[in-house]
Amino acid sequence: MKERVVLDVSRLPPHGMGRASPTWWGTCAFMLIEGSGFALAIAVYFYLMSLAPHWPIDAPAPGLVPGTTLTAILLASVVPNILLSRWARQRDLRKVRIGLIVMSVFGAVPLILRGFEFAVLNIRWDDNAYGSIIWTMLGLHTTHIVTDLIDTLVLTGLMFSKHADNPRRFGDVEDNAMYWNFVVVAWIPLYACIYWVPRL
Amino acid sequence: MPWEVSREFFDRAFIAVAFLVTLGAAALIGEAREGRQYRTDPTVGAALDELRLMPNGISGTPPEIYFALGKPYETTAYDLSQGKRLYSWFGCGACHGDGRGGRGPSFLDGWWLYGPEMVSIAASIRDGRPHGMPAFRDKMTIDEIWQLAGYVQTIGAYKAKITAPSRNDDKQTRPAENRAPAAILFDEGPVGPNAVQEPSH
Amino acid sequence: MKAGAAVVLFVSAILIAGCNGAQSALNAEGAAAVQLKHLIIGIVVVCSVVWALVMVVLVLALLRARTPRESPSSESERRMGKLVTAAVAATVVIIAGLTIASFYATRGLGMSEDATLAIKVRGQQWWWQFIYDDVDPAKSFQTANEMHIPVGVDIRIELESSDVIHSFWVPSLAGKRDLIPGRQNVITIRAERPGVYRGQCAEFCGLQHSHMALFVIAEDMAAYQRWAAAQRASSVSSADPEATAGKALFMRKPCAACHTIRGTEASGSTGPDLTHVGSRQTIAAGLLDNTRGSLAAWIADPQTLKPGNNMPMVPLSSDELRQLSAYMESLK
Amino acid sequence: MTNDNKPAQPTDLMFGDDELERRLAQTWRTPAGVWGALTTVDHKIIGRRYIVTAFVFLALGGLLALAMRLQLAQPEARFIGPDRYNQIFTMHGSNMMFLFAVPVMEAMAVYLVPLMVGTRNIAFPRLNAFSYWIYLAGGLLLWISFALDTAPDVGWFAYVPLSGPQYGAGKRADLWAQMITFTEVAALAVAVEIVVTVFKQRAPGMSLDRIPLFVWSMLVTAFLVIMAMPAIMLASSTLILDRLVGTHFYNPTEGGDALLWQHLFWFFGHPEVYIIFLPAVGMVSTIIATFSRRPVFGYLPLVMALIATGLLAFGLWVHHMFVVGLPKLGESFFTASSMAIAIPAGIQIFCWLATLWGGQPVLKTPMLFVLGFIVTFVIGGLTGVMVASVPFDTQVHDTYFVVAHFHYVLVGGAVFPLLGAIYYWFPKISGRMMSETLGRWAFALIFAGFNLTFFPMHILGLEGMPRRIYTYQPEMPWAGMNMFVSFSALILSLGFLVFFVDVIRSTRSGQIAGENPWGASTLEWATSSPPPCFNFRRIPVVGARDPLWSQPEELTVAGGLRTDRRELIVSSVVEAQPEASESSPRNSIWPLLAALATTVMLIWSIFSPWAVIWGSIPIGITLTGWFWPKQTPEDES
Repeated sequence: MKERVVLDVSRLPPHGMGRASPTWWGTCAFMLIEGSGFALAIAVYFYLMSLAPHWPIDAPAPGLVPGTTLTAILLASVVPNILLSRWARQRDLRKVRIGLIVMSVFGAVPLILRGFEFAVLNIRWDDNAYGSIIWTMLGLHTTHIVTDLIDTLVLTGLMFSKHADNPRRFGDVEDNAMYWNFVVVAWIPLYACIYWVPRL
Repeated sequence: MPWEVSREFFDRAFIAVAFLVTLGAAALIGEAREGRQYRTDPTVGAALDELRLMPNGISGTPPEIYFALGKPYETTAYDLSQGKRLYSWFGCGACHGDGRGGRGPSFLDGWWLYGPEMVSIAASIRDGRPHGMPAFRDKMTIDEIWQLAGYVQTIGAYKAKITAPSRNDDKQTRPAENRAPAAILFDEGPVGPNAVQEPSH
Repeated sequence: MKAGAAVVLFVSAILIAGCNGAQSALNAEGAAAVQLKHLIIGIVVVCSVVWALVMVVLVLALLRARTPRESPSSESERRMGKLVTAAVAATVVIIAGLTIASFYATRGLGMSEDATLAIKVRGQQWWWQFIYDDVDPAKSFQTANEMHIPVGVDIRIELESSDVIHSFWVPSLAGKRDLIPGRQNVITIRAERPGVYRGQCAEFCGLQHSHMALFVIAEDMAAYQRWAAAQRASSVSSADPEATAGKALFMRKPCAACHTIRGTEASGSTGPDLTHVGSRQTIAAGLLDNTRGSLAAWIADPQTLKPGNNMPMVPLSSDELRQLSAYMESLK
Repeated sequence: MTNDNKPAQPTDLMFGDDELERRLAQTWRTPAGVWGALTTVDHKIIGRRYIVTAFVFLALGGLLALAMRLQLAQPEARFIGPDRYNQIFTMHGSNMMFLFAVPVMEAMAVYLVPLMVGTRNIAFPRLNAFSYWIYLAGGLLLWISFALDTAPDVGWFAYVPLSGPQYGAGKRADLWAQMITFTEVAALAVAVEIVVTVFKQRAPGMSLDRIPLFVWSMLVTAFLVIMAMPAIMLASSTLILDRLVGTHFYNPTEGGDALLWQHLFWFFGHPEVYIIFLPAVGMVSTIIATFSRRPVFGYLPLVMALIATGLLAFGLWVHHMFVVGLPKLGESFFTASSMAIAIPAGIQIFCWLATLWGGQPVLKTPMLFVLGFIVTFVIGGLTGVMVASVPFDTQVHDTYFVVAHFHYVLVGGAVFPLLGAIYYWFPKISGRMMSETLGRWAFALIFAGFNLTFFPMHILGLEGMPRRIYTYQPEMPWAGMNMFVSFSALILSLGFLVFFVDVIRSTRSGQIAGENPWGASTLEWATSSPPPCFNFRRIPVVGARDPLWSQPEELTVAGGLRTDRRELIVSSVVEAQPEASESSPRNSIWPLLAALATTVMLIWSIFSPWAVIWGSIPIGITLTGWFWPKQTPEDES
């Protein structure tokens, strides 16, 4: 077919940032998928609760200390996370490197606390349905912390490598930061369900 | 581009990998495969009844037919799960509880009064044992006895067979057979009484 | 047009099917089933008309005369727009109508509170256990795969399952309802006319889902009372020597470990209660007619007749078979 | 942000057409040989693969159906025993839903959507490759298990407790559940790609109201996949947990519930139907417009109907549970919503009829299948209205009436349009036409065979024949009709045979198709058939809803994309204004390696929970390798 050039795109930036980047939209889509997953897990939790004569089933409510500490840390981590995202937008490599190291720590500490969380649930996954669902919720969220931690570590490595100074890397850092915010936000309702609903 | 240099190598590598993966999957599934025999031919049944025990009734050799069949009663998921149903249908729990014993000995403490071999267990069920183990000769058919024996042996196994039954839809009292309860409970020390061992004839 | 013919076939088939016998939603003999039949025919007719109209429009759209290369003019588009809107409006009206109709039908099928008789149905792989409980436990009895009910009164059916999900369905009497482990469902059935109504498990329940039939025998109150009285009684041991030998055999062999025969030491609970097995029309959940021959065949080799069911093949000589089946038959 | 050394780089403005094609081919090509085949990320190659694989599974599933018909032809037949029969109908259902219907629709999108929106490759091409390998692995898993006589035997919706730890002996149910995970991962990946491709990679000027209807339908479908599939993944994972590590989700005596499974399954299972049907709606709208020689009537209502269907799809899962004994009020609500879904369906049918009415219908094979679709799908829709009524459903639920109903919806509603779509797009995909003669034969046989096979099942159902029975007794009045159905099934399969013969024949010796053999209006017809690896020499600029009709003789295009790296235009979501000239990844082996690692982990985890930990390490490694920068021009910015 005969072609007529009516538009010159040669002056467009060679890489879309933020909402102009497909990766950003891809990350959102995956957060939507996992968000639905979390929502369904919570729905299952309340469904089982609605069937049970008393809740929690044959167990004291989980111990508050590790879970609450972890929640506090996760919330606190949002601050450096947002800063990191801003630095990435400004392409400030030095600050971004620092920020990534900080975020790696903020990713690793919750994992340690998570171990203690499982310890004070006061019930095993195979004791009854209540145990099964809270172990599953906690496990589900743990996998998200792990994946994002690994992502952060890889990015940190990248930022200290020769590939560092490239807008794409900074874009990846922004997306990773956005995903971490999702991990934190997703935790809040889970925390409420696991630790406070049994105390109602 | 580097890969073009050694295309044949990659081609061979690919074929090999694809082959191995498929094979691996087949092997894994084959492992889990369970032949299902619903009907035991009368002659086979008769042959299965030929237990040869040591004079003291402890251990012995199963009939050849048992090996000819490929030891189904201790390997196939279907027979093991049937065994589990028989365990509750014939009230074994009344004395042996969930396997940890009660009036009767435990299957989970690593201590087999008459040895852990299928043939001894089958003999115990079929002919009964001193100190209150009744004979089920007239209550079950021989293939049922083998199925039950296979299951009983599985409860006490320290390494779970992948064909071992999962939990039942009732109260959870101990981990199910596919999680090697014996191994888990062993750490908690033996449970239930160990009757004195003595020859049955 | 093939499907057009098919619809005619469909509607006519419904009217024909109405006449033929066992286990059909269109052979309604129960209060609920009759209502449902009317609803079904009503909806089917409405839908067939809708379908026919759509087909007419389709054919016209294809065949209508066209001025060659007439281009879609704006006013013809507007006319079509109006028509489409009208059609959608019509759809909404029809849908609303059908919804309301089915609401009323559901209301009509409500639980009746004043049921004369309550029967507990337990689904088992792969047979039906019917428990007629009575305040006086001595008067309680149970039967298998065959339920007798008095005609013209509401019967409360309590549905429970002891293994997997089954579904209780006697189309001639009422719609189906599931039996779910850990739950109890209740439906009310009411037979308007005496008769034998066949039902079948309607939820896939494993190997022998296909052979899990039941029979509801509706008879007038007097006959029902007689039947119930007979069922309450313990088993009668007949004088026939063969049957007597069979009885001894039954107690000696594995049979007694799974089956109960009230009045004997046989008290197993895994298999159906056989106290009055001789009085039933079929055996093995509707698999075979209850004759001495089929009893012998069933006992001789249940795994060939109904592969995977829970009754083992007990090795028996032909004499023993004859005696056992004689005994079974004698348990009227 | 402007880039000053930009003019230094070669762009498509610098070359004549031939030189440009040579350079683009150099940049975008997939090398020959197995290595090329394993590393390609070309959406056309992967889409073609996906389609072919899905049709292979269709053929296999069809053979299973014939086996069942053979067994059911006579009462108490002994051709297949209950154990094998249960495996066969479970395989048939799972295979058709998870390995054929959903993948084939997404596969058509993988091939067509990038062409229809005028871009050079799908978004996240490597994820696309990964998705195919995972899907293939899941299919192999299921069929190998069937070959080994250890296939799932619990029905395609695997109700607990039958599929649960106590009654589902062996690994059969676990294999089913894990096959689900495979196919859902694949489906979710494609859904994400489609959403992003449609949102961000549309040709300049293709604003939301100019998107082709097929693309719209796939967009809605992709969102349905994203919202619905997590439910089934949660369900199958909890089932495996119950069976493997003794959780109690479905154990009533420990606070679990058997109905929880049904809620989770159908919360996915009902949208599933629309995940299969909506793409068909898009196909019909496309084909009917082309062969009526006019734009489809009521573009906006059709788009609205798509979206409305998508939303309603989540409000009616309970109509699969009308006989489990739920509160009356709930049942009434779900009756209403299930009935309401008929309204958008009605809008679609009426708009298509209007298009035919106002157009110049040309009865080529694709159009025949569309007409067949209208005839059968309306029946399926109306029987759907019937089963949406609770009281009606209590008589027909789990009977052959329902079997007939969903085959009318799925085969009549989705497979007919799909076959039409194959006849329609085959010239684009292969560069050759399919035979009109064989096409008409295939249509006649399939249409007749289908209706003769499935229509009588309505009556069988009303006469009380339950589904999923491996045999029935001679005294039941079903034998004659079953025999008739079994014979009709032969006609139907003969029709499919003709279709497959036609496809194979035409790929070799079909007559050469030009760029646009049907005189269609959408962008995929603006490039050669089959399209080059770079899809379009220059990215089209769209000024109308039917670009090739509004300006038939010349194509307005955008210039200035680089030729030395894989580059495409990223545009804004609503107006499709160019935002960036983004790069698109090169071929890579990592997706295959990642898929293999994932496969090992998923299969291993049927046998041991520790697989989830140890098996994840290789996955992590392969993913790192996947995303680690390779210093190619694609990495520049």
